[in-house]
Amino acid sequence: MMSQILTNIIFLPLLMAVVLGIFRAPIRVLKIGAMFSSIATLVLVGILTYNFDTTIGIQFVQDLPWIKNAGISYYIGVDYLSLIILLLITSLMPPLYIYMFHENRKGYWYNMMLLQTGVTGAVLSLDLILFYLFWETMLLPIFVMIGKYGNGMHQYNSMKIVLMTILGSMSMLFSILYLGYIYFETTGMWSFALTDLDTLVFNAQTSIWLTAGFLLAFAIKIPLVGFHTWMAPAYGSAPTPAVVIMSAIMAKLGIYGIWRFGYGLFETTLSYYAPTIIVLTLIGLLYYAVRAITEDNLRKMFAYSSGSHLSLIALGVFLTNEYAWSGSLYFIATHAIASTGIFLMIGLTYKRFKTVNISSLGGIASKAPKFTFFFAFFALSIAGLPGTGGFVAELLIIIGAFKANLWIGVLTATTMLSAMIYIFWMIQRTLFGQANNDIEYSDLSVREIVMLLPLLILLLATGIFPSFFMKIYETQLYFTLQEFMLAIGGLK
Amino acid sequence: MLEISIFSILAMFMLGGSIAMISNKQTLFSAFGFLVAMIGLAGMFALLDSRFLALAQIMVSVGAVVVLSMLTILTINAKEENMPHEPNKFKWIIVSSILVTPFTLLLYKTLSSVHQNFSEMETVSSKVVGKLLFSEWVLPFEIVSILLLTAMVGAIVIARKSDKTSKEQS
Amino acid sequence: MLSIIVILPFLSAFLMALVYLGDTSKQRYSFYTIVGVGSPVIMTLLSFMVGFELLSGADTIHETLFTWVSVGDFNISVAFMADRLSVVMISLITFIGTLIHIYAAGYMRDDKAYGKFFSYFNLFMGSMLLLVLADNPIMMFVGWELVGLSSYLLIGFYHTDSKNITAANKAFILNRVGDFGFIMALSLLFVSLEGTGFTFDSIKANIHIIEPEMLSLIGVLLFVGAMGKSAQIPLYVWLPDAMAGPTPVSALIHAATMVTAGVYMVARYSFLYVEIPDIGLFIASIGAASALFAAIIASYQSDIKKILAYSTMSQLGYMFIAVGLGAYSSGIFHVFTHAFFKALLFMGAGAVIIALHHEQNIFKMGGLKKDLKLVYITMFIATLAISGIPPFAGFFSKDAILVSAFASEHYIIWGVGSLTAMLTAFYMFRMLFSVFHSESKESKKLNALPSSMTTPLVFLAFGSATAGLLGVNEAYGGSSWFTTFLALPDVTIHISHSVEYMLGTLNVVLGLMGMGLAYKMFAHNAQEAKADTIFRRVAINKFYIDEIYEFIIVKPLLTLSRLIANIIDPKIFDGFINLNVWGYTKSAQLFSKLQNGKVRFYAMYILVGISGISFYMLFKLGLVS
Amino acid sequence: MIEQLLLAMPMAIVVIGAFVLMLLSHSRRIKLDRLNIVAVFFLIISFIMQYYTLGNHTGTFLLENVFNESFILDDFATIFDLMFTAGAILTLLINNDYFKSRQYFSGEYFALILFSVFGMMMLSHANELVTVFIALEIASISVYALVGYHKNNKISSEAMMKYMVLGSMTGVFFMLGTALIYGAVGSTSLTQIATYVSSNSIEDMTMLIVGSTFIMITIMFKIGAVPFHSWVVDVYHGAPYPITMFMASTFKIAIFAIALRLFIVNFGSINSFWTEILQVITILTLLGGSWLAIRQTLVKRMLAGSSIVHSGYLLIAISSIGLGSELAAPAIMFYLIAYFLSSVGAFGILSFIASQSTKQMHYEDFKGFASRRPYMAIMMSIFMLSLAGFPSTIGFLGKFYIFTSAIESGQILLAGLGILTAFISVYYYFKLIAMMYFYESDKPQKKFPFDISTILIVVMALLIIWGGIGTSLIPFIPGADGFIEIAKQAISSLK
Amino acid sequence: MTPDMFFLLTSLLFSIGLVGLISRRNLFVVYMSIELMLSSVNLLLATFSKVLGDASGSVIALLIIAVIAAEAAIFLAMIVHIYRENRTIDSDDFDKLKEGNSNA
Repeated sequence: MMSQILTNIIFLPLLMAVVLGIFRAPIRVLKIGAMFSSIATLVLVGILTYNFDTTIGIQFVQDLPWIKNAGISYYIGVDYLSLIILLLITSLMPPLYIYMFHENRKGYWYNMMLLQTGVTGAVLSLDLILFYLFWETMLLPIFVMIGKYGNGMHQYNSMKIVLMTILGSMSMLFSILYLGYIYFETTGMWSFALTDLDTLVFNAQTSIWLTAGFLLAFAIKIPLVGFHTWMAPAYGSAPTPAVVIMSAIMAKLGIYGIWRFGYGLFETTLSYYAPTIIVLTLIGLLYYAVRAITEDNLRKMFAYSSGSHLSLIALGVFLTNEYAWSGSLYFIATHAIASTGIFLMIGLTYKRFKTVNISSLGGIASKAPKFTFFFAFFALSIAGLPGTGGFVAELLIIIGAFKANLWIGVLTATTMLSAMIYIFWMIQRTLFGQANNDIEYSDLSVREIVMLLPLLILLLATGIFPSFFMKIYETQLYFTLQEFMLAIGGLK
Repeated sequence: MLEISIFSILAMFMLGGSIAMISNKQTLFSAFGFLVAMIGLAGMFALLDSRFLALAQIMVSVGAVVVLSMLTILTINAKEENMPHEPNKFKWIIVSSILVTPFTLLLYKTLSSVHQNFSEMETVSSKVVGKLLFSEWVLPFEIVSILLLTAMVGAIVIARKSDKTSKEQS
Repeated sequence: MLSIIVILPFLSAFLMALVYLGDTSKQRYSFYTIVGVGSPVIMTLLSFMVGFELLSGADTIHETLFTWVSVGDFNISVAFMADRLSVVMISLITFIGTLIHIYAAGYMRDDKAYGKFFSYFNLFMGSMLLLVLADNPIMMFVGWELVGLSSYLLIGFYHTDSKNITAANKAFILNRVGDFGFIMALSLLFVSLEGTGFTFDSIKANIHIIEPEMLSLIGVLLFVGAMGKSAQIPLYVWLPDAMAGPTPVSALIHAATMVTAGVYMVARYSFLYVEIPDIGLFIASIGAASALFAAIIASYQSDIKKILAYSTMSQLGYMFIAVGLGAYSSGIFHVFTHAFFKALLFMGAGAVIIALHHEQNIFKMGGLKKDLKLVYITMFIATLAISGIPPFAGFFSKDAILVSAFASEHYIIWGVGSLTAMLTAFYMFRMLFSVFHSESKESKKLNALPSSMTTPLVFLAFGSATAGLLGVNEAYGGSSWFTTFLALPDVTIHISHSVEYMLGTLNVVLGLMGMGLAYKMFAHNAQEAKADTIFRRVAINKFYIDEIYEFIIVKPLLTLSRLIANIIDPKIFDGFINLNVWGYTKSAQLFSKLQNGKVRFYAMYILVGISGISFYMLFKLGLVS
Repeated sequence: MIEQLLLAMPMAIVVIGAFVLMLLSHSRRIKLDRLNIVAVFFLIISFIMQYYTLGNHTGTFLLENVFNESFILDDFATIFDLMFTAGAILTLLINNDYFKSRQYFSGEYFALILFSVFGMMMLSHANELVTVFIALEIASISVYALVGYHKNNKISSEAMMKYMVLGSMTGVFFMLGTALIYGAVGSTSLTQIATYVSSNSIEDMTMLIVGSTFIMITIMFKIGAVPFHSWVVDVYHGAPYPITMFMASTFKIAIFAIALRLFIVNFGSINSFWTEILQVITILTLLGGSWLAIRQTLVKRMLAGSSIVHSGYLLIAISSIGLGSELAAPAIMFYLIAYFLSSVGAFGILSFIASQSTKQMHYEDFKGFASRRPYMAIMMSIFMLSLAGFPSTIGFLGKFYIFTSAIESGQILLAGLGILTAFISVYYYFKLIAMMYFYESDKPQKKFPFDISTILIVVMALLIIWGGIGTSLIPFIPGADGFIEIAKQAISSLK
Repeated sequence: MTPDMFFLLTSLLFSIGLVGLISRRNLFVVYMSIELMLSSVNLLLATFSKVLGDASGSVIALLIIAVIAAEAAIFLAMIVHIYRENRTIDSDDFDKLKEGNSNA
C-alpha cells in the first residue's frame, strides 16, 4: 500500500472526476464525491506524513517505465520539499470545497478535481517529462475556470495567463529535451529522470542556456517582476477557488521548480544567475508593494501582494544560506495558508456585496464583527503579523539577507514596511468607516467559520510553534544546502 | 548540316508557336500557336530518331489533345466579351520572365554540363517501344491505364451537368 | 511565574474576544469587567512578587517555555527574563495598567464594544509585558510589534469615523518605520554575532567582537526603532493623532507605557550603547530637539489631549537625553515618575472631557475647579510634578537628567533641557489654568463621574507626589536607591553638590517662571493664541510637519503607485508584450495579404520559390562563377 | 508465384473496388450509404490483408520478373498503406452523415476515393520514378475531381481550379526532375539511382541533384511548404469537409511516404546537400503557417493554416535526417500518425456539425458548444490539445520526437523556432476551446448521437489520449511505445 | 547537331510555358502552358534517349503523352464546368477564397 500511496494521492481526484463524469453524476453526488476525494487524499497524505522519514531524502519512490524508448518513466517520490507543498494542497482542498458548497455548476467541481491532480502530480514528479505533463495539465482547469466562471474581461485574461505561462513552459520543454539529449549523448540511453540527469556534467555555455529555459518558466509562474503582467488580470478575473490555487499553490510551484530542478541540476549555473534574479526579486518586492497601494480591486491588490511576497520567497531561495532557505520554505507554507484565507475572505466579500472594489466597500466592522475579525486576521497575517507563521518566515529571510549582504538586507527588510502600507489602508477603507444602511451585512455563517477556522489555527500554530513544523524539513534542507555549497565550492 | 537546319526551322516554329501561344489575346490563335509547337515537337522527335514517339505525338497530342481543346473552345462558344481582358499581360510576362531566368539558366547549365554528344542508337521503332513497354515498363504502362480511367471518371464527374440544384455550401 | 504574567493577559484577551465575537449584541458588563480588570490585578500581584524576589537578592530570573525557532545558529526560545530593569518596568506597567483598567471600566461603561475594548486592552498588556520580559531580542521584537498592533487597534477603536482609523494607520505605519530599523539592527546584530547565541545575556557577553562601525550602525538602527515607538523627531507625528483613541488608551499607551518602550529598549541595550558614546550623543541630541520642539508646539495647542500628547513627547525627549548621555538610570527613573503624573493628567483630562460632554478644547472650558474638585486637586499635583517643582516626583527625575547633561559638558543639550523645563511649566499651567481657573464659558450641566474613574486618580496623585522620593540622590539627602537597584552601566557623574544645588534651583526658578507667566496669561481670561506672527502660525500648525510628510513621502508614493498602474505596467511591460504581439499580427496581416485568391499570384509565389532555389543551386553547384 | 500475387492483392482489391463502385454508381437504385458500405468493405479487406503482410518483408520486389524492380514490398510501404486505407475508411465512415445530408454526392465519389487510395498505395510501393509520377497523378487527379465535387458551389469549383492549375504546374517539375535523373543515371529505378548516388561524388552528380531538387519542389508543394503553400488554405476551404479531411490526413501522409523513401534511401548519402534549402523553407513554413492560421475566423481555414505549420515540423525532422539524426525518420512517422489521428478527429467533428446545418463553421459558431454538446466539446478539445502538442496527448509525443531529433542533429535554433510556433499555435487552438467552453448557450443540450461517425470520433479521441499516456505497463496493448516501435520498424525496413 | 541545342530548346520551352502559366489569366492558355511544359519534358526525354542510346527515354515520353491526355481530359472538363457556371474563364475572377473573405 505504501509503495503506491503517491500514485493514489495523485490520481484519486482525477479518477473520481472521470468516474463521476462518465456517469454524469448529479450535482449532489458530485459534491459528495469531490469532498470525499479531497478528504481521502488528506487522509492518505496524513498517513504518508506519519510514515515520512525526515532524515532521508526522496522516499516512497515509484519508478515504472512509461515510454521506454524515449526513456520517459513514471517516476514519482516525495521529499521534504514536495511533502510541504503536498500537505498544503491536500489541506487546502477541503476548505475550498466547503467554500464552493453552494456552487451548482458542475464544471467548477470537475475542474477543481483535475486541478488537484495536476498540482499534486507536478509536485511529486521526479521525471522531467512527467513534471512537464502535470505542469501543463494544471493550467487547463485554470484556463477553463477563469474563462468560463470568471468575471471582468475573463476570456481575454484567461487566454493571457495561458499564453504567458505556456511561453514559459515551452522554453522549459526545450531545456528538458536538450537535457535528455545530452544524457543520451553521454550514455547512449534516453532518460529524463532527475536522478539520472543530475549526474551529467555540462559545459558552462550550454548550462547557462538550459537554466535560462527553466528559469523563464518559473519566473513567469512566480511571477518575477517583468514577467508579471498576466498576474493581476488573471487574479482579478478568476473565481475564488482558482485564485486560491493560483496564489497558494501554483505560484509556489515556480519556487518549487527552482528548488527542485534549479538546485537539482544546475547548482553552479544558478549562482551565475543569482545576482540578476536577486535584483529582480528586490525590485519586485517593492514594485508590487507600491503598485498595490493604489489598487482598488481587492483581488488584484492581493495579487500584487502575492507577487511581492513571492519575490521575497524567491529572494530567499537565491540567497543560499540556511536562514533564507528555511525562511523561504516556511514562507511557502504560511503564505499559502494566509493567502488562501484572504482570498476566501475576498470571495465571501464578493458573495455578500457583489463587489470587490475597495471604494464600494466600507463599514463592515460595525455590522459584521466576525467577518471583520477573520478578514483583518488574514490580511494582517499576510503583512507578517507576529504570532502568525509569516512573521517567522519573513524574519528568517531578512536575517538571511543580512547575512548575504547589508544592502540586500536593507531592501529585504522594507517588506516589513511595504505590506503594511497597503494592507492597513485597505483595511481602513473596506472594514472601517461608516456602514451603509442600504446594504445587508450578514456575518459569517457557521459553515464559513468551519472553513476558515482551520486556516486561522494553522497560521497561529505556525507562528507560535514554528520549530515543531520545521522539523519536517530541517535535516534535509541543510543537507541540500551543504551539497549545494560543496558543488559551488562555497563551503567554508 | 541538314539536321541543323531542320532543327533550326523546327525550333523556330516551336518557339514562335509557344510565344504566340502565351502572348496572343485570342484564345484560338493561342491554340494554333500551341498546335504549331506540338507539331514542331513531333518533328523534333523524328529528328531524334524516335519515330514512334513522333507518331504518337501527332496522334495523341496534336490529333487528340489539341483538337479536343479547340473543340472545347468552340463548344463553350466563348464570346469575345467573355474572354479575359488582360491589360497587364506584358508587364506580367516581363516580370515572370525575369523571375524564371535563374531557373532557365540552372536547367540549361545543368543539362549542358553533362552530355556533349549523341550516342549512336538504332531508331526507336514501335517494335522496340512495344518490347520495352511490355518488359521493363509494364507497371507504369498498367497504371497509366488506371490514370486514364481515373481522369475519365473525374472528367465525367466534373463536366456532368448536375441535375440537382442544391445550393448549400461545403 | 514570568510566563504566567505574560500569558495571562493574552489568555484573557482571547477569552473576551471569543465571547465578544460569539455574540456582539450582549453587554455582559460584569463578565468583561471581572476578566478584563481581574487579570491586570493578578499580574500586578505577580509582578510585585517578582520584584520582591529580586529585592531579596536574586540577580535575574529566567524562564524558558519552548524552542521557538531553531535554524542554524538562530536558536530562539520563547523565554522570559526578569532583571532589575524589567522588574521596574513590569511593576510600573501592571500597577499603572491596573489603575487605568479600573478607570476604563468607568470610562467605557456605556460603550457597546466594551468587551472588545478590554480584549484589546489586555492584549496590549500582554504584548507590553512580552516586550519587557523577553529574554532575547527576537521575543522583544515580537512584543514590540504586538504593542504596535494593539495600539493601532485601540487608536482606531471608534472605527466608524475614518479619521480615527487614519490616525491609527499613521501610528502603526510610523511604528513600523521604527520596526524597520529595529529589525535591521537585530539582523545585523545576529549576523555579526553569529554562532554565539542570541539572548540578551550572550549578546552582552560577546558584544566586543563586533567592529565599532557595525556597532554604531546597529546602535543607530536600534534607535530608529525607539524613535518610532517613543515618538521622537522625525517619527513623532503619529502621537498627537493617536489621541483619537479613548482616553484610557491615551493614558495607558501613549503616556505611561508603550511610548517609553523606546527608552526601555535603549536602556536594555545599554551594554551596547556604552561602547558607542557618539551614537549616544546623537540620541541625546534628538531627544533634546524633540523635547524643545514638542514643548513649543504644546504651547500653542488648544486640544487638551494634544497638549498632553506633545508634553509626553517632550518628556520622552528628556528620557532620551538621559539614556543618550549614558545616564540610563535617570532615564528610567524619569520613565517611572512620568508614568504616574502623565497617566494622572490623561485620566484627569478624560474626566474633564466626560464631564463636559466630550469637549476637548481648553478654551471652551473654564472655572471647573469648584465642580470637579478632586480632579482639580489631583491634576494640580500632577502639573506641579511635571513642571519639576519639588518635592513632587518630576523634580527629582528631571533634575537628575539635567545634572547629567550638565556634567557630561554638553551644555547645549543642557540649555535646551532647561529651556524646555520652563516651557513645560508654562504650557502645563496654561492648560490647567484655562480649564479650571478661567471664567466659565458654558453652563451646561456636568456629567457625574463614577467612582471607578476618580479613585485611580487619587492613587496616581499619591504616586506623582511621592514616586520621586525613590530616587532622591545624595545631594538632596537621598541614596539614589533607584539607580542602585537598577544597576545599569551608567556613566559616573563628577559634579559637586553645590553645582547640583545651583542647577536644581535654576530648574525650580524656571518652572516657577513658566507657571507665573501662564497664570498671568490664562488664569482669568484664557484666550486662544492668534496666528498673527509667522512663528505663531507655524507653531500653531505644528510646524507643518504633517504637510511636509504628505508632500515628500505620501504623495510621491501614491504618484509612483499610479505611475506603475497607468504607465509602467500597461505601457512598458504589457507594452513590450503587446508590441511583440502587434508585430506578429502585423506580419501575419501582411503575409495573408499575399493570399489574394488569384491563382496566377499563387503560381508566381511558387515561381519565386523555384527561382530562389535555382539561384542558390547555381552558386552552390558552381554552375556560374 | 501465388504468394507473390497474394502480396499484390491489397492493392488489386482497392482497384477492383473502384471498378465495382464505378459500375454500381450508374445504378440509381442503390443508395449512397450502401455504396459507402461497399467501399468500406473493399477497403477493410485490403486493410486486413495488409495487416497480415506487415512485418514480413524488407525490400523484396513484387513479381520481379514481370515488374522488374518497380514495385517494392517492405514494411515501410505496408504501414503507409495501412494508414491510407485507414484514412479512407475513416473518411468514408465518419462522413457518413455528411454524405446523406448533401445532395450533390454521387456514386463516383467512392470510386474516386478508392482510385486515390490506389494511387497513394502505388506511391508508397513504387520503386521507379515514372511509376511514382503516374501514381501521384492518379491520386492527384482523383483529388482534383473530389475537391470540385460540390459543383453548384462556386468556391468548390474555384478550389478545384486552383488546385488543378497549381498541382499540374508542380507536377511537371516532378517529371522534369525525373527526366534529369534519367539523363544522369540512365534509369529511373530507385535502386539504380541509389547505386549511382553511392558510387559517385557530389561534384559529378550535378544533374541528379538538380533533378531531385525539382522533385523536391513538387513534394514541397504537396505538403504545403512556404512559398509553395498558397493553395492550401483556399483549397481546404473550398473542398467539401470529407475531402478536406482526406487531403489533410491521408494525402499528406502519402507525400511523405515517397519523400521519406527518396530522402532516406535514394539520396541517403547526399541528402545533407539540401539542408540549407530545407532549413530556409522550414523557417518560412513555420512562420508563414502560423501567420496564416492565426488570422483565420473560419475553423476549417485555421486547420488548413495549421496544417502548414505541421508540415513545418515535419520538415525540421527531414532536414534532421540530412544531418544524420537517427531519430528523425521514426519521428516523422510517429508525427504523421499523431497528426493523422488528430486532424481526422478534428475534421470529423467539423463535418459532423456541418452535416446538421449548412453554416460555415466560424469560431463564433462554437460559442456555447460545450453546453450544447458536452462530449463533442471534450473530444474537440482533445483534438485541439493534441494538435497544439499539449502533453498527455499523442501530439505532444510527436513534437517530442521531432524536437529531440532536431536537437540531436544540432538544429537548435530550428527546434527553438519550432517550439515558438508551437507556442503560437496554442493561441489559435485554445481560442476554439475558449469559444466552446467560455460561453453559455441558450439552446438545450443535445443527446450524444450514437452512430458510426460519432463512435469513430470517440475512438480517435481515445487513441490520442492512449497514444499520449498509454504505457508499456499494460501488456499486449501498444501504447505510445507501440506506435514508435512501428515507426522504427518501418524505417528500418527501408535499409 | 549537338544535344546542347535540344537542351537549350527544352529549357526555353519549359520556361515559356512557365511564363505563360503565370502571366496569363485565360485558363485555356494556362492549360496549354502546362501541356507545353510537359511536352518540353518529353523533348528532353527523347533527347536523353538519343544521348544515352537507350530507348527507355522514348518509352517514358510515351507514358508522359498518356499523362498529358489524362490531364487534358480533366482540365478541359474543368474549364467547361467553370465556364458553364460562371460564364468566364478568367482566372482572376475566381478569388472568392481570398484571405479575409471567409464568409464565401
